Amino acid sequence: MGEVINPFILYAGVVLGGLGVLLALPRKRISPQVIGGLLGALGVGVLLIGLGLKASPEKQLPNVYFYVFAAVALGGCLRVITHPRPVYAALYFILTILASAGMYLILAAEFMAFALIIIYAGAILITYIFVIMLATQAPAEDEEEAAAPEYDQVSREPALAAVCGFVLLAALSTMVVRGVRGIEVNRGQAAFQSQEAMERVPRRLERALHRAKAISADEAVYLTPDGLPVIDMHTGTVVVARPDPTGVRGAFAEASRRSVAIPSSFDARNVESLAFDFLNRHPGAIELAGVILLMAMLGAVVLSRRQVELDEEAKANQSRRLSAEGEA
Amino acid sequence: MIERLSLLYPEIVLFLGACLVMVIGLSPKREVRSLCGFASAGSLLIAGLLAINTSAGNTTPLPGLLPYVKAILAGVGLLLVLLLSGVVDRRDEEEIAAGRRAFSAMRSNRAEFHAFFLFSLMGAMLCATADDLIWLFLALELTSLPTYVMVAVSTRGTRAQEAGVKYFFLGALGAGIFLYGFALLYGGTGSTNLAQIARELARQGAAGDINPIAMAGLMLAVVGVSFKIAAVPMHFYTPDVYQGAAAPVSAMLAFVPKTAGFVTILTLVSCAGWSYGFVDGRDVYGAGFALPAELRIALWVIAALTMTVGNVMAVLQTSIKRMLGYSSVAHSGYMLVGVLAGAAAGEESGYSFAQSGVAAVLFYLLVYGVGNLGAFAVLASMERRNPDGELVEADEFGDVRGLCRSSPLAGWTMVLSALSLLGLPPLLGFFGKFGLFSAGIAAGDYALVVILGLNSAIAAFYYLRLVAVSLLDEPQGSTYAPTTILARPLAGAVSALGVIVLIAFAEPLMQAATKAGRVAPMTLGVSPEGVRRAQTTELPEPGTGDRGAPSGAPAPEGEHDGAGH
Amino acid sequence: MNSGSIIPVLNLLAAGAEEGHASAGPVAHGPWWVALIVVLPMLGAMLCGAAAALKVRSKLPAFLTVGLLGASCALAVSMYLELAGGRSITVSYRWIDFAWGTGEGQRLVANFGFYIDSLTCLWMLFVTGLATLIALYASEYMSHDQGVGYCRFFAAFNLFVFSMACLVMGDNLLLLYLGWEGVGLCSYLLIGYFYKRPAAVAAAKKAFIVNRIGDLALALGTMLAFVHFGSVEYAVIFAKAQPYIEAIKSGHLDQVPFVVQVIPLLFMVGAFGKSAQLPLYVWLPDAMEGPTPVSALIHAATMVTAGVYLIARTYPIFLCSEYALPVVAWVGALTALLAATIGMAQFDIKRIMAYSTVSQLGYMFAGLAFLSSAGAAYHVFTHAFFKATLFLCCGAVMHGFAGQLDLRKLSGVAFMKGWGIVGLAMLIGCLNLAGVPFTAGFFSKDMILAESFVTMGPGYQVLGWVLLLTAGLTAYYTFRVFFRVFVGPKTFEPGDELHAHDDHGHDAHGHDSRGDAHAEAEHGPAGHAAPGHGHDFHPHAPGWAINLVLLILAAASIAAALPYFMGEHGGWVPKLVHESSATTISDGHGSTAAFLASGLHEPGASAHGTLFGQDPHKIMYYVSGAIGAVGIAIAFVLHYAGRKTAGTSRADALVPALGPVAGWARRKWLVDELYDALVRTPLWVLSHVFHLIDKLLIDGLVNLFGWLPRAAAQRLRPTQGGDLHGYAAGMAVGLGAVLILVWMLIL
Amino acid sequence: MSLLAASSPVWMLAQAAPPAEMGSITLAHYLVVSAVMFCLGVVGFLTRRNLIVMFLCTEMMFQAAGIALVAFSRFHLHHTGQSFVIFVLTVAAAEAAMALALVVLLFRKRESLSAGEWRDLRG
Repeated sequence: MGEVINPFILYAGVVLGGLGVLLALPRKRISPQVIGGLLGALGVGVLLIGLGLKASPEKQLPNVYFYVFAAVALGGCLRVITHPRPVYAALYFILTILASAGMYLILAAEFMAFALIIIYAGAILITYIFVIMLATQAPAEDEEEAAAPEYDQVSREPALAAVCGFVLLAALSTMVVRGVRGIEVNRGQAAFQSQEAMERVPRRLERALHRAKAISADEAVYLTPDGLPVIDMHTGTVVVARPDPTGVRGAFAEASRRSVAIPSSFDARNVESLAFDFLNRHPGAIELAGVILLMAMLGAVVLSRRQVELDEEAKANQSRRLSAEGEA
Repeated sequence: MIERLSLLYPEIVLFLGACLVMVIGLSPKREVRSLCGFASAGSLLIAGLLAINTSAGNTTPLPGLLPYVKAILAGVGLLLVLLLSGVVDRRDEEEIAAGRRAFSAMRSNRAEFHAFFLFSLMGAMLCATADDLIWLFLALELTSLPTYVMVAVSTRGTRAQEAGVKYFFLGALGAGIFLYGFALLYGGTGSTNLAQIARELARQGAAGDINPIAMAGLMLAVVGVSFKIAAVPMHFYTPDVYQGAAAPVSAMLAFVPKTAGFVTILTLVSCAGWSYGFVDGRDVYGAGFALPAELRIALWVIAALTMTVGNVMAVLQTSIKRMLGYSSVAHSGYMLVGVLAGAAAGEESGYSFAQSGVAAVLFYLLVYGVGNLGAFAVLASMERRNPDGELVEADEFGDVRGLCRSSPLAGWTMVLSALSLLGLPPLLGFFGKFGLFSAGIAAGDYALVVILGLNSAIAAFYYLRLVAVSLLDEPQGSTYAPTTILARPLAGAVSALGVIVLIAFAEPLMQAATKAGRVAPMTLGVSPEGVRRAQTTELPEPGTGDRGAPSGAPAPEGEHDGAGH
Repeated sequence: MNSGSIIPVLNLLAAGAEEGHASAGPVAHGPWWVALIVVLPMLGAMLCGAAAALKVRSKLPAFLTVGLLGASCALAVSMYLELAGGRSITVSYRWIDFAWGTGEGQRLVANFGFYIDSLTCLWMLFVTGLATLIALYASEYMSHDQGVGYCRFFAAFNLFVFSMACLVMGDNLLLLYLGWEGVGLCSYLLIGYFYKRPAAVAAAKKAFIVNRIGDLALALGTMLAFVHFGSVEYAVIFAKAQPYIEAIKSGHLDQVPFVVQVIPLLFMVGAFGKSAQLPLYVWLPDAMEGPTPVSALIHAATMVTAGVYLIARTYPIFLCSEYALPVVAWVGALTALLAATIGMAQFDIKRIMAYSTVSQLGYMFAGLAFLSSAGAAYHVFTHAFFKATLFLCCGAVMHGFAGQLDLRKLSGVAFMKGWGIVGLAMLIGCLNLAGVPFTAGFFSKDMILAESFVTMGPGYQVLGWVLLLTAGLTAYYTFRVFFRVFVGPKTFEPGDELHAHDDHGHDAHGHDSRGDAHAEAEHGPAGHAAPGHGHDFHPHAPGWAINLVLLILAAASIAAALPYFMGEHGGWVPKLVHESSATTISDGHGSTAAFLASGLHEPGASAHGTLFGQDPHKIMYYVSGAIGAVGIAIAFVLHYAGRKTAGTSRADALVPALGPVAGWARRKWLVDELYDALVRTPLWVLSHVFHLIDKLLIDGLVNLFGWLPRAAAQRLRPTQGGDLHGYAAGMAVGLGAVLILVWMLIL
Repeated sequence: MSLLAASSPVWMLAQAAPPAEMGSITLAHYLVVSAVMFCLGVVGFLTRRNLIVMFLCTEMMFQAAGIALVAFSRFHLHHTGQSFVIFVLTVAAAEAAMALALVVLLFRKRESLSAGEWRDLRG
């Protein structure tokens, strides 16, 4: 099993990246953030290109857009953890999310890409920004930089954190790149799951067969009594048959059964497969997610009630203090 | 799904109970509101009864876990409901009762508090039901998310909020870690189904080494989940949170998330096999039935460090809650010895409680839950008013001085709980420790057993101090008075009684734990032949016949069977 | 079936019929209800504990105790009626069953089971019977302390009976050990009952610590027995010991492994600890700091006989050993002599009784060693009654005279108003102890004495004479007490709190306002103004419960002679013993293993020793009777005839003549000083050397163990600085460490 | 090279010898990006003091897991990974809701978002 990347390049990339992050983290004095960012980008670039070096010329290289999205996503991440103003950090995180959605697109996960944008960038991050605005005083016009609180401007123990994080990265990426060659695609399983999804759409399969003229007009996809088509993933065929001449609805003339090849234009679409996987395989988990959301809503309500109480208490204390002062 | 639904009855009952409690809590009538606790207890009781009658699952690596874990969760949960009464809204209710204020649904948190508790228990139960990583992830989150809020609102002081923020943020970090681990585990094995992960890991192990990605995933998952059980290196939050939260909530933290965490760790580790699967020195399951060396060494180190750090740090404490927090860390370390020692194999005979580490862990969870609850209940039932008029619980060692004389019930509860936690024969704790020791010895891990023994000796320092302070010292100048909420000392008394009475039922409980800790045969078939045998015989195999699906097809849920034939 | 297990009592009532452990010989399954004998006292302890928790301030716990112990006693009687003579095992709960392999000795079975044979029945009869009576006595005796202390007392009392029952009835060494520790603990609790008095606490500590030595030996012995025999169950051990006994019988001592020789020696040390034999006897006299009923029950009648029971129970193992029984004989006889001489010179009557207990226990041990387990058991039986009587009489005196126990300050008590029964009971007890002919004590002591001349053993003849001498001394010091305290001119001096030997609260009886009022109200002519006391004192005659118990016990002491005439071979008790595991090799007289092995054993009567050329059994009646009479006569002359005051007697004139010897005896033969001189001074230098080593090494280790966690905790404390980021960093570093570990292992 | 992956039928991919555009090299690219993101999240959590940004960093770690899951999902040719991501999003949303409520509560109490304000419990 060959290496996916030269270990030297791997560690060089990690070290460069670590140095970059270390430099980029904000400090009390002026910190060389730009240099750090560049160094970090260089490190990641070394990593990714190092991976590419070992690839066979054509097939194995990822889509060019990948590099763009990866750069934007990781750049966004770096800014999230280095930008002294939390609002910007949140905005940069939206950038990261958008770039991630782009990567999802490359990975043929269209639904997830858009769901990510809608849920994450559209809902969660906006909440963040609201809360940040709520919890931060607006800076006065003339002293924009100074208004940012000290705890935002200076990062805590940057050296320790960077070393720790990038040792972690070194370990993780070593294992990942060592492992990728060893992972085997369980084709049978993939085929089985795909087959399951296709079984759910016999009518669409029938239309595709008609369109490809693979079957005559009066033939239909044969359905078992359970209402499922008979698909053989090995040979890529499906059983078709003529309807029962006696006219019983849904019955087939058994003698007319034959297998035909599935046209290459047909596929259970990604969203369909995902929906099938999501709803059919994880119905319990969906309910569970619902319970979690309900619980989270309750939690937020309880916590904000507590805020109301705090405010009331503060007011009561103040009035008590005032009255005490008045008596004195 | 319908078949699995029957396994979920306890959780469903808890969910319905939570909904009921939330509605009840909004009632303007005081009497109706006070039914919250009863409604929670009732749903727990029903859930417990259902759990006992639940048949074991058949799709998880540890199928027997399900009824046992749910039953002990419901049982200890019942005590916790008693203990949790009056944690929130007490002052409001007093003022409403005194007519100083009208009831406002906007201010009442009691119903939600009980609902959170039920949600958390439900999550822990779901961990035992989990046969899928996604499910496991959601169940873990459902277990811990409510506890974050419970900690933050448990008292009015800033300490609870500090505890809440530490717990929540570090918990989120832990969640990120184990989620990443789950992702890598999925990538390394190609499935989120636990049974299939187990099979794939076994195949990889038999073929040579487990894929590094899967290995990294496993490690990240185990380390991340060890946040829930407060094991090193994820233990840092424990003392602060236990100290900052109200004692009843701390008692709950020491049991519910810990149980969920151990169930998860056991499940994950059972997917990777156990190293000591030797019968009479023969490796009957083939070399594959071994906990991977990386996992074993890491767990070994974690166990040793967890015990030692927890015990050592507990020695210095002056706050009892904090000390109990550290001791909670130490107890997790003890239990990890059982995790390392491994499971009783699937055969019906030839394995006993004394040899099964998993059974020892499961039994110890109950033992620890009961004993720990008693100690916290004593703290919760001693209180005084601080200058602000808030009720503050006892916490320092001085607060329980001479408790046996000033308030014998609480005092003896404390003494019994502490002695049981210490593992003094013949109290219940001894039987728990006995299981762990014997499992460790049976597994041949003598070094760890020695460390366990030394740590038990260190534990005597602080537990006996607790006993001595409350039993031997003269009561002096304590401003603490017994609480007006009778349910709390009652919970303590029941748990203290449990420490004694359960000795008599130790045998059936150990048997139940042994049954629960049995690894499903499918994870045992590890040699290539074994894998094949497991695939052809043990699992319902959809699409093997007419569809000609290739080998290794998954069988995540039963209904595909029905659909396929 | 091989998991550790405890099963609720009632669940397993049916489990008696369960198979599952090896047994030897005809061992029947006993009935379930024998478990109740053990359970009822436990129940009593729990109820009394509950009463303490509820702060009951009445005599309720006492009556609960009496009732439950009475029921237990009734069950013991019915157990005797049904089961004596056979061997049966009742398994009530499967307690420990832990296997770590399938081989021999790889499975530890210790059930909560009861081994019932005649020996068990005998012991349980007097344990439960005496416990019931003494509980009744204590109900009055402790009545001044009603409240939590009273409940606590009876809880511990019940717990003691429970532990004793476990010890006696258990079917395995582990259960015996449990009971052994249990009685030790209860003894500790009860001696230290007046925990506010430093002397009581010190005595409790002393008892506990000295007993630990014995307990350690017993524990080691149990472990060795398990290692060698592969079981801790009597049935198995006895079965496996049988071949060794056979080998000895045929003169092949070399076939007995060394380990088997060591086990009884260890058991023996354990027995010496619990039964207060040389050199571990020092705790028993001090234990008299406890309340008198406790002294009577635990430190005279029952617990201290646990050592005798242990040897009797494991007699088959003792028979395997070359040295064990001879050592027991010598230690027993010397203890008897030593304790008797110390007793002669004491002035505190309770202490005298304590030394006499030590002395009588020495007789019992000697009896066991002389292969007269029957005699030993019979002596245990009779001694239990008469010594309990004596103690309770002392207690009554103490109760009535505000803690006065000094025999120089009391006189003529028996003739005071309301003290007749006490005097009578005392007389009966003294007669028994002194071995006056036709009393129970006479017969039981004779059985042992005669056997010493009969049995072949190293120096056994000498020991016989020692014991005979001791019998005379016993008669003397017993009647010294009687003549000084109970008869003679009526005069007394009440005790006071400062040198009182009993309960604080009890002493306060005469002094607190309630007591004063009481004393003044009943102030009578018999009252005697104590010098140095600011007010009058009125002796407090015992009430109905004390009198009743004393009467019963006195009657029982007399009646204890009857079994001697029931049946042949020394009567009922020996019959019971011979039916049990404590039976000797041959039915008749034998010799110890050492002599058997060295070929000195000759079958038949020729092995009998002689006394004055006669059969010792016959001649002994006369000899010991005569010696006893001489002792009593001396006591009469020295302490009664012509005595005018409480404080002086003719004996005082004798003291100078004896020179320093009397003083030595009074000072307990300077044992404490002897220990000083023999042990401490010569070892002083050495001890300093050891001390240094100790300090550097042992203490160092111990301190290190205490210090290390603290030091480590101090080091680790900064990791818990309370900072969220610090914790997160810790987690991340830990995660990184784990990943690096995995990384290293993978690479 | 188009933005969207060529959607050749999954069932055909299952038969063809190598997956056309998702070899192990490409997978490694995505995984490295995901690992970098995860570690940046950890670094951010350790260095930022603002509670909100710290929580953003945990979201970043979740996002890293999401990328890994989708990449694995593509590599393994089934959709379980994507389903997982949906649930991850749900949990992230739930956690965020509660975390933000908590943060506002804390802010009201101390008028600061710094995590360093909360360090009374220690030892």
